[in-house]
Amino acid sequence: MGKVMLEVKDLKTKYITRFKEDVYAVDGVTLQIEEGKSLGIAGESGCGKSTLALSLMGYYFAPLHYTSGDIIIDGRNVSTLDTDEVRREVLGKEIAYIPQAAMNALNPTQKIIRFIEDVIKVHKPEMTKPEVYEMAKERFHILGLPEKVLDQYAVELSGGMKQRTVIAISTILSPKVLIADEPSSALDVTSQKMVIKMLRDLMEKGYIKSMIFITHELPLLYNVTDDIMVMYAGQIVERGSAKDMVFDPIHPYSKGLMGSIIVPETGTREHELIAIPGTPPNLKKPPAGCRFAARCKYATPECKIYNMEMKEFGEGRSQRCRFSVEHLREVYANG
Amino acid sequence: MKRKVVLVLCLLMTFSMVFANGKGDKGAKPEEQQVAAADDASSGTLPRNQTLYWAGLQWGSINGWNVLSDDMNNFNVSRQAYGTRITMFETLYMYNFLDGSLEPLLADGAPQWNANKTEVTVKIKKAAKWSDGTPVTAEDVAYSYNTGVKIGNTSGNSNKPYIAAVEAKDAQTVVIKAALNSAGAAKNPLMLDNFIAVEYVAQKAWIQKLEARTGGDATKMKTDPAEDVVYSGPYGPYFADDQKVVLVRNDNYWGKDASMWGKLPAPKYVAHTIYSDNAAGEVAFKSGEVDVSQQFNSNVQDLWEKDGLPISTYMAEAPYGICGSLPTAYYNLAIPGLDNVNVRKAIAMAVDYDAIIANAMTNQSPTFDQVPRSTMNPTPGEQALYDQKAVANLQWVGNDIAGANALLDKAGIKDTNGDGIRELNGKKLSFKASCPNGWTDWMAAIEIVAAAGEKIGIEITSVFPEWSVYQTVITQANQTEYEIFMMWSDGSSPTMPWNRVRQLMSSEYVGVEGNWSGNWGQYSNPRVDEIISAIPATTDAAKLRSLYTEANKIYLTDVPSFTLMYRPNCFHAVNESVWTNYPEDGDGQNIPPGDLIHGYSIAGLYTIKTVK
Amino acid sequence: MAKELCLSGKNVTKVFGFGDKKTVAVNHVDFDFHVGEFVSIVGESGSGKTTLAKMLLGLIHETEGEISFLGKPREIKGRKQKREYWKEIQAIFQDPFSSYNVFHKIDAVLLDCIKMRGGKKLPYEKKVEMMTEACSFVNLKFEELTNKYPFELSGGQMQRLMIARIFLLKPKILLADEPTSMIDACSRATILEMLQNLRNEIGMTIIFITHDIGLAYFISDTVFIMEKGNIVEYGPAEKVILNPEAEYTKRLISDVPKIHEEWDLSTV
Amino acid sequence: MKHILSQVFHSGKFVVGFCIFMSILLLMIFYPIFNPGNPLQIVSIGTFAEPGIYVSVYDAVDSDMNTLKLDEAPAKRLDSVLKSEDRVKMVMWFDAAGIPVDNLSIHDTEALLTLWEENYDATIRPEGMTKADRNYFQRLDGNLKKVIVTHDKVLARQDPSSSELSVIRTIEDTDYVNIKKVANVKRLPLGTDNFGRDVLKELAAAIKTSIFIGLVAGSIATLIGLTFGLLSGFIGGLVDDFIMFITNIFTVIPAFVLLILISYSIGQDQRGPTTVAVVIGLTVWTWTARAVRSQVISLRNRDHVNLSKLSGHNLFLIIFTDILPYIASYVIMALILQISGAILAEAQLSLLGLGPKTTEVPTLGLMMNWSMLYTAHLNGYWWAYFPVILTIALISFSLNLMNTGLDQVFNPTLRD
Repeated sequence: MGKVMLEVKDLKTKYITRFKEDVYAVDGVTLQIEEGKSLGIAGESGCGKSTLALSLMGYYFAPLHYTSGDIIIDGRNVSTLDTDEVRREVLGKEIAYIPQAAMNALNPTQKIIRFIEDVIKVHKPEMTKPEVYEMAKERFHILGLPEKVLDQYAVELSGGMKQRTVIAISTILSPKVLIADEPSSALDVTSQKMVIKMLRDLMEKGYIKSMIFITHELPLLYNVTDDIMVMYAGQIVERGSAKDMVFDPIHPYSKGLMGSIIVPETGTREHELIAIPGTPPNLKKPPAGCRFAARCKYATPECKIYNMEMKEFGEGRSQRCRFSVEHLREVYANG
Repeated sequence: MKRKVVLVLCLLMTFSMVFANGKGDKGAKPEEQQVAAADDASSGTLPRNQTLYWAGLQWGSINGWNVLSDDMNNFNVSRQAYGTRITMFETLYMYNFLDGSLEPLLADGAPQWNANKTEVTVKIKKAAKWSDGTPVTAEDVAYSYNTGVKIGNTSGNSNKPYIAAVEAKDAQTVVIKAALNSAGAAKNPLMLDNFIAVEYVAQKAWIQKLEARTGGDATKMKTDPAEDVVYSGPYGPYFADDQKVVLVRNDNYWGKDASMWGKLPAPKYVAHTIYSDNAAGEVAFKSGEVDVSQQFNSNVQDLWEKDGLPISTYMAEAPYGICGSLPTAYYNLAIPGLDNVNVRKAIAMAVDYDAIIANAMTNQSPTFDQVPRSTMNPTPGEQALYDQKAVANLQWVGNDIAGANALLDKAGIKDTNGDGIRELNGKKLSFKASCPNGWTDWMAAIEIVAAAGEKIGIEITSVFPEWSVYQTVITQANQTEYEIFMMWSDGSSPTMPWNRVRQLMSSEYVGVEGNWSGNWGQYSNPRVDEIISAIPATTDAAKLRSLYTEANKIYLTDVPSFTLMYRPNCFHAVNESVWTNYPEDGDGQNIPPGDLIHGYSIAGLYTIKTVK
Repeated sequence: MAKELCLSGKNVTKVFGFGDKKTVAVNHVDFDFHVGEFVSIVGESGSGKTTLAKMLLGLIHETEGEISFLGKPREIKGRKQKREYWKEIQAIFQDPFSSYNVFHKIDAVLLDCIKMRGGKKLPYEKKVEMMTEACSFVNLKFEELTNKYPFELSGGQMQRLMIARIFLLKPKILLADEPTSMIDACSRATILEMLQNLRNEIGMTIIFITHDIGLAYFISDTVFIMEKGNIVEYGPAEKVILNPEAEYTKRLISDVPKIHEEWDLSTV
Repeated sequence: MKHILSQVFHSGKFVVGFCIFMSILLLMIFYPIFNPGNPLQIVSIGTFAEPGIYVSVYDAVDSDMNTLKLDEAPAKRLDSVLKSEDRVKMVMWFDAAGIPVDNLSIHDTEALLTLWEENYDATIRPEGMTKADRNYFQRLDGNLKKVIVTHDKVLARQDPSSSELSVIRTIEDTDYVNIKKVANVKRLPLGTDNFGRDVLKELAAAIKTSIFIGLVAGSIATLIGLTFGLLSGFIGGLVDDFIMFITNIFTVIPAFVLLILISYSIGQDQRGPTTVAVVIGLTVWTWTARAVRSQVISLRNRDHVNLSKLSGHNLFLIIFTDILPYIASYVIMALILQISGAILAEAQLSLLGLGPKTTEVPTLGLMMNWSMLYTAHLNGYWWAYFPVILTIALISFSLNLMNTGLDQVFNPTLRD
């Protein structure tokens, strides 16, 4: 077991709406990532994936509020720091975050190198401009980005190039954890592939020590991350290695999710799609018992009463359903 | 140009009013600043206690000093019937509108008429000198007149029909010969009196210089700014721009001779700051930057009673001044309905003149109760010229709704269709009453006329066209656009009240295009014309009185127009912050309240003193 | 499945703008769609697939070329002709949230369809019956939906209701423009299943526009691949996806992550 | 609809704006009911009567009188004409007239008045005293004479034919009249204006006219803007180009300048409130047109519009059911702004003398215009213009506040 880069213990965060109602978007998430590993988070929209990503940074601003739990990055608990300290000491250096539409965040009137200078200025004020340029040039070279990009303006770049540039800028300080929230979903498939390759390179070359990758596209997750974690209604329902999760999902929700995978390869047409009826519950008033019970076709009345914790059941695997793994496997086998 | 300035100022004022959000005097800020700026720019050097400032006489910058011109727009060289302004150029006599008398100025002693009143001889004072030191001679008088006639300026044009010649008998003697009518009598001897009282005397040598310079071209002579002008008055040009006009005292002025004033006038400088509008002038007057104001200050008594300012008027009580003109509403007699005398009289009777006087004039006019309506000024001199008792039953004081209704009912002018408006010959009586836009006192008067109509079943709506439009319409002979409309009458002058009777009723103006003189309603009555031609030649007082009485009887019977208020010749309010001892009612000096500049009122310049 | 032609196009072209700003969105494409066929048009954004769809729907006019409907050149100049044409071709759009007039109740959408099918004068009970049937076709309960506003529904429900609308209208052709791209994977299956039901039970021709080549492969009989306004390859799904000929198709397939096969990242 | 309304009334800004506007409306509606009659009726002779309660003296002397023995009455009476600055000035007069004033305290009223009575002579013209000062002392003397002599006042009636006076009653300094017993008491909460009209009554009527002008102008502007915006945005193409060309022309020419020019050329006798409203409406629609157009363009591509087309709905049905409801909130907000803008425009125009024909109806601008022409702002007749300015400001403020409130409700991006 490698060094734990990121450890999250029972993290709870909530949104407070305009009408002063609480929305429990992240409700007791516990996870850890070791050095050199990547973790994928899957789930429907509205399950709290993106909120989790935001919460993990330890950087809270309205309407998102921290409730309880710890976020420990390489041994340092950042959840107790105030916003200013987080911005100064954690963001960019310890943890980097790439949101969905990151590429649109680039100010079109500035050259790319200026953004890098800005990032460095905060954390390494001693570096001179030529030094920064040298360092950026080297990093871009290694990541397969053309050097000339540094002297270009954001508007001159294509969408895929912009996204890759943003990732390169965000990771210029080699953060310990990279959180990528759907970094490629707005791109065409070719650009998407390039972004993924770049993330892989960053991991392999050790520029980032660990990564959390969030997407609703399961085939992508399968190809990018070591482990996959499925989230439902603000909670984790199952965790395991990517391969296990895709081919042997245990929790009925994971089962449904994996059953909806469609890829252009032999066998797809014969494969039967699994549909999950209904919608995720309203997190203003999360249901008692299993949160998935209302949509689960295997649920019994008891499911709606008993709330289960995560149970480990194999090498690095755990899940939340109150039924046993064997029972579930049997049920699935019988259709 | 002035309109634009007014517009801009209005906007400024709106903003200041809206944003200052409160105190009334805050709205005055822009003007105050403007005044301050003007002071800094041009005359920070004028010592305040040696300078007399006016307001309300000069709008816009001057065009020059040419006394022969009509459009110098210069308050120092312009002619006013009730007393020509004589700070710089002088007349033979000074007219005193208080009593109608003539005081000699350049002239020596009273004018000498010949027996049959066809010519008048005037002696020139020996002491009278031009600013270049040469004496003023009879030749100057004759040459000034002849040049006026030759180049056709207002002076020449208006006197030409009545004056046959102005001749210099010798250096000190000038004879003015009247034009004669077929009977061999003077056409109008009043015009000779007028001539010697209001026409300027210019230096012959200077006129000749001007002729040489312009080649005798009439237009050029009339437009020359005359920087090199020679004058006989106590003041000469000192400074002029678009902010201010300043004259400086000529300390060699001939008038310090014992035969005239015996001393120099008190102020070293006389100045007129050019204000953008009345409000600006009023602010300056209140703050003591102006000594003599010719502006209409509504509720002038507030200035001392409420604001406690050292301001006074000629009289301490209302009407505060001497009224000498009759702003009058004319009926357009070409309009069906208004050709009916009962309608005319009924409207005139129904109007609430007290409201007009209180409102439009803020009581700076005697009421028609105090001075019954006639063609006469409210001055005792003119009032004595007709028999009030003989016309008393014709005079109305106004606001007589019952009387007006009864008159209309009796005449059979009734509301037949029940819409509240009377009909005459099947046509409903509906008229438009108008006066120029922005002339607030007149506008208020017209509003009150309109309100009166409503009470007697005659629809009168008010319309306020711009002056530029208004003046072109009313001076047309056959206009039908304005039905009831206001115009002025001339102020006091030696030709009054004869000339006023003429302005109100003479048929000589009927059908005249570009009529600026009078009778805009196109009234015509042969008997009145006879009276008008008879009055000037009449010397017998009793005869004259009967003629005036008859004219008034006709005027009050036919009601071709109706006077809405009395109005001063000029407004005259003084601020005693710097100067005091201004002429006042009952001080025994007989100096008229003519802003110390018009005719004999200039005598006031010799009596004022600085405040200790 | 040699069937009669349903919709076909020859030289269909759409040009936007003039002069310098001229862009050819659809560039002289030919196609034949048959009755009862499930056709996918696959392309990335900017490939002209949506423009082609709008032309097929008659919402925009083609710049050049000819579209034939049921073997005859399509005549949709006048309003009446358009109305007739739209009885035969209907659409489902990408974004269910923008497909509804938020000011109208759900009933209005369905009643409108009944009216369009000439059922305006039917008694209300009959209409309810029809609506209930349509709803049950998409696994929705009309009693739960009636008198509700669209924003009270989830995206999946809205999209299903759109299909219910199609069920009521029963057009010959359904053009589905990325109907699942805004929907979560779990609900996607339901939508796809219902589209298949429409084809299988009513015999509708379905033209399915998508950027997801996997989805196209999964669901359709015939696949058209579009690149920059051109149709670069078409044919039966099995053939096009498993044995692509066009370079573009090959690249597209190789760029998509898979689960059984290795995803080769070295090709970029 | 209910939902929207309740949301709207949850917005604090809207509620404040609404309350202000409603109170103005209430004033407009109810004041004329309590105080009926022609708002343009001239009630006072003379300009600018001060705000206050006016008691008819004519009736008061005929009313039942009560005798009140109030010790402070004489002192009050005296104080009303003899202020401390008057006392100082009196001493100044004594000084100027050479009257010895040794040991005279200005607080010793009795001594002061005695000395004054003994010595004051209006005919004396002390050296260096201005006329204004002499007038002042004459007025003071007159006032003092009125109050220091406490003889009864005699009320007499004059026989019109013989001019003889017959005494009706005597009035003592202890006579009081209950204001309720006086037949004629006129309340003028805001005094009178330059014409002598009741300002508050006129204001209530002016608000009505101004709001009418606002509504008409706003409706016209909104109607034109909406029509143009809808056509331009929905039809597009050449129609769009043409309409936008016209809109741009109108945008480039400043609306107010255009307004001035049009108003000027119409001529005053044609300018009623309706004409002015129409003119204002015709010049300020561009903003609505542009806003609507951009909204419609983004709506035009929404799928529900396409779907509506596919359902065979015609253009007008689509515009009315699928476009208009979506932009209704914008249009209402634009309308509110237009109304407030039109009211301001009327005020500005009238202030320049280009407003509606005077004196048939009062408008807020005309009231300002008249008080300005009569230099009310220079002479401290605040009641003639300040309430008008305040009203204009409040109307405009409340409408804008309501608009901001609506904006918060309808435009979620502004929500916090």
